Amino acid sequence: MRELARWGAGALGIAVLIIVWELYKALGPADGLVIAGVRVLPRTSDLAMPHVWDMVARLGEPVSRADGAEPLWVAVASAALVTLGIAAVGWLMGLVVGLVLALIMQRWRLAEWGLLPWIILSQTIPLIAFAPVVRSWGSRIEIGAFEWQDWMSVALIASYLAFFPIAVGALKGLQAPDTIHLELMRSYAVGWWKTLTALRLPAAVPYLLPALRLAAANAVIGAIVAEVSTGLQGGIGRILIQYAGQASGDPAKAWGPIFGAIVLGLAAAGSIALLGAMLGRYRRVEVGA
Amino acid sequence: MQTTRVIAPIVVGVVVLGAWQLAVTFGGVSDYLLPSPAAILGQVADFGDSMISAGIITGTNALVGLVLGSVFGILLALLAAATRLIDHMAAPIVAALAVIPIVALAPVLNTMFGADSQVGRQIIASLAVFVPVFINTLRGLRQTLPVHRDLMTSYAATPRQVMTTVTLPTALPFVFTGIRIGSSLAVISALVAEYFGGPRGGLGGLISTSAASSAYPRAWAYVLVSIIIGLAFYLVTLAAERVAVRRRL
Amino acid sequence: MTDAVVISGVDKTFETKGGLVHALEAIELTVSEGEFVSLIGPSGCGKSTLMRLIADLDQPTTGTVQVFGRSAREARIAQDYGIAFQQAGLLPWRTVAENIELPLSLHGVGKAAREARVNELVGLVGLSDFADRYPDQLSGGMQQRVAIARSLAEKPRLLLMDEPFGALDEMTREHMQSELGRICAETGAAVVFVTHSIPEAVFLSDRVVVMSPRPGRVQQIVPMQLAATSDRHDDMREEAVFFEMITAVREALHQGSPSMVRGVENR
Amino acid sequence: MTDAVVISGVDKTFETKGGLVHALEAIELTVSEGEFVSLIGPSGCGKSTLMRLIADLDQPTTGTVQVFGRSAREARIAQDYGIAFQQAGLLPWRTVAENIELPLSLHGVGKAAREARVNELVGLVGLSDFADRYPDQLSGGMQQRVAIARSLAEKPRLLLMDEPFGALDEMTREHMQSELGRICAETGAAVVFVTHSIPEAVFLSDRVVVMSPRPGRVQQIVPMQLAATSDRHDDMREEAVFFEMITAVREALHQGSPSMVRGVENR
Amino acid sequence: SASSDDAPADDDSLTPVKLQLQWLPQGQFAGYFAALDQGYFEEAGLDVEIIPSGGDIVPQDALANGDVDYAIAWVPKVLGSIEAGANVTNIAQIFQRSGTLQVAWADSGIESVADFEGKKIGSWGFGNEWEIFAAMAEEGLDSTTVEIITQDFNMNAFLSGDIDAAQAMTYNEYAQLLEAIDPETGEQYTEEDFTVISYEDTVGAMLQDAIWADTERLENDEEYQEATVEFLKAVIKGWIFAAENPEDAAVIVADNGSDWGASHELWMVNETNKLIWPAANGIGFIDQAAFDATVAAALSAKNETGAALITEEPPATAWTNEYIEKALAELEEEGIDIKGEGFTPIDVELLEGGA
Ligand SMILES: Nc1ncnc2c1ncn2[C@@H]1O[C@H](COP(=O)(O)OP(=O)(O)OP(=O)(O)O)[C@@H](O)[C@H]1O
Ligand SMILES: Nc1ncnc2c1ncn2[C@@H]1O[C@H](COP(=O)(O)OP(=O)(O)OP(=O)(O)O)[C@@H](O)[C@H]1O
Ligand SMILES: Cc1ncc(C[n+]2csc(CCO)c2C)c(N)n1
Ligand SMILES: [Mg+2]
Ligand SMILES: [Mg+2]
Repeated sequence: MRELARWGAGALGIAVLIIVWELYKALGPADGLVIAGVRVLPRTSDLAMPHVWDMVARLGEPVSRADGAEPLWVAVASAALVTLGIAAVGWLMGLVVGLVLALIMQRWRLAEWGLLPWIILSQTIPLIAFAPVVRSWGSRIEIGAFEWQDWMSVALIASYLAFFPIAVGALKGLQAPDTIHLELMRSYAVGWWKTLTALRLPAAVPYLLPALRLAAANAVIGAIVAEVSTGLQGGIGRILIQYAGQASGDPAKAWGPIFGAIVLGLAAAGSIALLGAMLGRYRRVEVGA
Repeated sequence: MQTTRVIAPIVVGVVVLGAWQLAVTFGGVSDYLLPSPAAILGQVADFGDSMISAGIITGTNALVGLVLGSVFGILLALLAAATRLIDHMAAPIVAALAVIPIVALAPVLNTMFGADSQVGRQIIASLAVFVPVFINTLRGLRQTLPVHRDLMTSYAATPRQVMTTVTLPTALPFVFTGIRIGSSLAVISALVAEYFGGPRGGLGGLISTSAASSAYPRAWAYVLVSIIIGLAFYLVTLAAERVAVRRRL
Repeated sequence: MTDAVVISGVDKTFETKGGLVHALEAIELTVSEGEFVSLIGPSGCGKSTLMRLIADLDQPTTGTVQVFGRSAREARIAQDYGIAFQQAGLLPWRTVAENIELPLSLHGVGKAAREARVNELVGLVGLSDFADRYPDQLSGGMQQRVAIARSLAEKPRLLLMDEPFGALDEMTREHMQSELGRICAETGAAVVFVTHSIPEAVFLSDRVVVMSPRPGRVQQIVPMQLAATSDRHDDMREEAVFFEMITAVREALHQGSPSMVRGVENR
Repeated sequence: MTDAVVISGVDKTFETKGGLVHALEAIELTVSEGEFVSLIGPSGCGKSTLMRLIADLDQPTTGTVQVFGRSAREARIAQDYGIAFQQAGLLPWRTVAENIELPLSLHGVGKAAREARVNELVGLVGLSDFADRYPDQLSGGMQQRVAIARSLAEKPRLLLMDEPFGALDEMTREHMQSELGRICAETGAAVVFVTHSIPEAVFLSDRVVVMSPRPGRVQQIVPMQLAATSDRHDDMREEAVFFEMITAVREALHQGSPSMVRGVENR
Repeated sequence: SASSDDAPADDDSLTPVKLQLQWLPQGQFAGYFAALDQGYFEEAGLDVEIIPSGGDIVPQDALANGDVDYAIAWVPKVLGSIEAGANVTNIAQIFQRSGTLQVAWADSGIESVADFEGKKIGSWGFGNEWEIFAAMAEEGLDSTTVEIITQDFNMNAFLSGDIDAAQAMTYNEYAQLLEAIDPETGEQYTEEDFTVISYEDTVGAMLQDAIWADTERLENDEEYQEATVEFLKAVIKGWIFAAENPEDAAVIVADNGSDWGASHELWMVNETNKLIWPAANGIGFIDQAAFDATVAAALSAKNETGAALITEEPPATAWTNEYIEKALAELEEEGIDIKGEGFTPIDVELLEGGA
């Protein structure tokens, strides 16, 4: 019941957003509100703000007028699935890298001091600056039957955004056990490894879950940006720029992949909730993200 | 101990940069794709003026975004903390904002607010800042200890007094955590938004322009400037957070 | 002379997810002016709840609570009482002096008057040298003293204290008890004091109210046959009459819960 | 028969930002097998530090600590002792049974043997019906009992307990003391028990070691003239000899810190 | 694909070749996709993989780094890369003319580059802006007197009035304008609504889509030399196919992942054909005068940071007609028309939204 009210309120929030959009579009000045040369409120033209119903209706219409063209939403959905797959790989890579870094930093204080500032700094480098480098280096990798695929570059770039919250969150989590628990382990005369598996990892779960959720959202964002950046076909990043290119003649179409990207991000982040449900016993004491 | 803490990252940095420089100078890694640190610094020197002016343009956008995003994040969090309905209504919208990539929004906002102004980019930066500030502020506003709340009730304090004496000071460190997280996001977002149109002269545009004609040392020099600005934003907000945590108001 | 607190026919039930919780039942209790009354009883028996009703931090389901002849709500708004909890509940961003003057500044007392009162109070609780410290620079006992000074700031005629020494170690605790006895004697305030400690209740009180396990009822009221509160000092703790009183309260308590069944005490 | 613990000439200093902290000085103490010894003293006098030295959680600056004839380190690695702290320190993601078997599974004890031992232990601490609960579903007293069961899991001949009942309310505490007395009698383990509570120390101990304020020294060792630990029961708390022993320990304590100066107790 | 029946069956005998495009698949690259689809590459003994690019992929870098064997890129951008150290050579100048326009509203009064002064002029950046700077330099204009605004992927900035004149390719963005609806009339815009400045008519004109190869391999790698000639022959045949069958070519491009509407795609192929055909010296032949003009413009233009695209003449290895001449000669022998003198573009009607 309370859950239902929550969803209801959420729906109401979206409804309000739609109403504000349409009301502003109907009543707002065509060229937006310009104060002292700065446009503080947007234009209301169909080009800038398509009607909500046009955006939704466009989803149901075919991508192009070619024979047998699939509906826009199908195109968006299948592109989203491609991106989801790539993002999932990126997320996994980020998970491995993040966990390994966190373990190293937990194990050696000096490593924490030496690495953590750089890990934080790494996130101030814009992705697009090194997307071509990644693709180029990747394309030279060929080990036996394994040949680097372009989507792997995208996954690698996605992992660059994904590893960060995991490294930081996992480190915090691994350092979370109380002294009393650590001393208990010492009193049992067990080493670092057993302390890790019996104590540190389980204790890290409540810190790890929000980090994994953030990483999932980041992986999707990173994958989309990398798709745009490297021009990978098939994913949502690709149709994002493609439809944006068509926005002058078909403004509503460009919103399709935007909605797709949002749903994709929510789905990725939401799937971590599932993981969280499976790890319920480790979350009996919950911590903030 | 304190000195090790400062020296350790510097050592790591020097080792990595040194290895990088050596790899390029002697190791057969082509200077073409991965320019050496020396080459990058050389470009910083050669294009100092344009680095500064580009840094100012992008930095200003980021700063405006940081301020706008923080203000709106805090205000909406105050509303959401006060009214459960607003909280629940905002939830899906905030969740969507948290996962939406800049590349998706940039073209749309440019059309809405005009490609000849910085407003679209500033809004993108503020959206990036809004999410962590809102989430953290809202969490902070809920941290008020029951004992403090009881105390205020026992003083028959007005809602306004409760807000200023207990609720806000308790939330303050959380607000600053949000702003700190938002600070480097603001710089990145403002920069990335430049890839998708608008006035030229910012770091993002110059990175892409340089890269397009393979002037990679110059492109990385602009990246370096962006890192410095991002770091500056981070450190300033971190300092503000430290002060806030220590003394709150 | 009106009584400090008159509780009559009070029942309190909480609605929770697990159903109704009957916390208090048919409470009748009067606290005279200047009297020190302790509430003691097993965990979960409703001591805190009862104190919160007096403070108007919660309202009874049935029955009435009167404080100095008016309703609890009016008394709260009139600032008839001062209150202190188990956690000191100091605002960490305020100094000792600023914490103590908190109620005064909330109620618009002028700066000069505030300063004078704070000076008096830090002296009273023996923290004159610590007025400019922040709470995290104080020991637990010192923090609790600040909280007590704060509860005294507006010279209330009634003090409500919910296990104020619960978080302190036993030796600090004994020391604080003596201090509190002295302070109460000096201010002449009535006190409703919640505690788990029998010696503490005995040492401080004029009367000890022993409550039964949930639903909390007044099981027995044990009057203390000791010197006037103001005359009690540490040596008394080794006197035979002290031990007698302890035994009396102990027995009253155990009478309510004859067999403490293993593993089922309330949290 | 070797003694359980032999401490000789132990000094302990800590290096801190504020300079050297002299925590323990010239400690000499022997605990016989099966003996129950309590450490009592003002906050910060080094009780926990001393216990941590025995447990090899920290090392003395000078002097030696022997446990059952070997070094503290060897004793720890040989799992000669069980330990319990003020906080129960249960792992929240493990059930009661899983918490109790933690040391066993860490040391590679087989599943069947583990189950049998856990069964015994939950029975011993009276939690048979709660084996599958998680710690957050238990009251503080029940959690502490789980911690005690855990400390007993490997049948240690020495139990180290640092204020294990410090976080409990007085009534639960009394109850737990009785339980602990019974369990110790059943297992025959020697116990080093840190506490702040004089009645607790008196009720449980064969000998009470009273320590002086920092730097912690052994001020006086008070032998308890009471029935054997195994024979003590709740009624004893109302007996005259109990109060006498309390007074004896109180006086030993106050002798060490004649004037508790206001506002300077250690945190 | 359509006619691979008669192609050599044995896949292993084919030489693998990677071709890097400079943008997403679209009509601009119709000839390459046609060559692939029609089996011309296979006939030439090549197994060609066409690699599209995105926002940040620089085709000549992919080539210089050895990621690919050939790349399509605009000459001026590559000149910059060559100065930065890329060792690549232009082996075929497919587009003989510049397709860049600057489009203004008909009533804006902007009729020539000189009129840019004080105006907001759109450009894509990404190295596509050099023609503008070069043309402006001739008129004594630079970024201090003209405000340059980066356009994004569409023409909305122009349609909304944010910029006074937009950069547009004849084959793409100009069509986007003609497909858009004029909110005042409810109808599509027409050519009369705009004034169009073609950079081909200015000194800023620079050579555009060319095929680039790895200089070092051209010098040392005999197989690569042979493959290059074969590759060029197949590409030429592809472009001839596109010239003769624009409708089919448009469909082929669409099948290869282009998502434009049919009319827009056809327009693109048709306009691209116009930039290639007729080819006075044969398709792909590099006209030294045109190349020198491009170099001269690249030396003169300075962007807003004061950086010039290049500071010195490119090395002689920057271009060679050796391979295209060979390819053209062999094809001519087969009786194929390599100049397209009779080429006539078709008329394409752009539908709303390019549908
Ligand atoms: N806000 C509330 N909502 C629901 N139940 C409550 C609430 N406050 C108290 N209770 C329940 O009422 C009963 C009495 O609680 P109360 O806190 O007054 O006990 P107490 O005697 O102070 O216990 P303790 O000694 O542990 O402090 C308990 O069972 C408690 O769980
Ligand atoms: N790791 C440490 N580093 C520095 N000083 C320490 C450390 N551990 C303990 N001390 C200091 O040593 C002294 C003794 O501490 P200890 O914890 O043993 O006291 P205690 O008797 O257990 O006190 P309490 O009753 O408060 O638990 C204190 O002054 C304490 O501050
Ligand atoms: C990020 C980005 N890069 C280039 C263009 C422009 N553009 C698209 S196709 C084409 C011709 C060359 O292929 C040009 C110049 C753009 N709109 N966005
Ligand atoms: Mg209570
Ligand atoms: Mg201790």
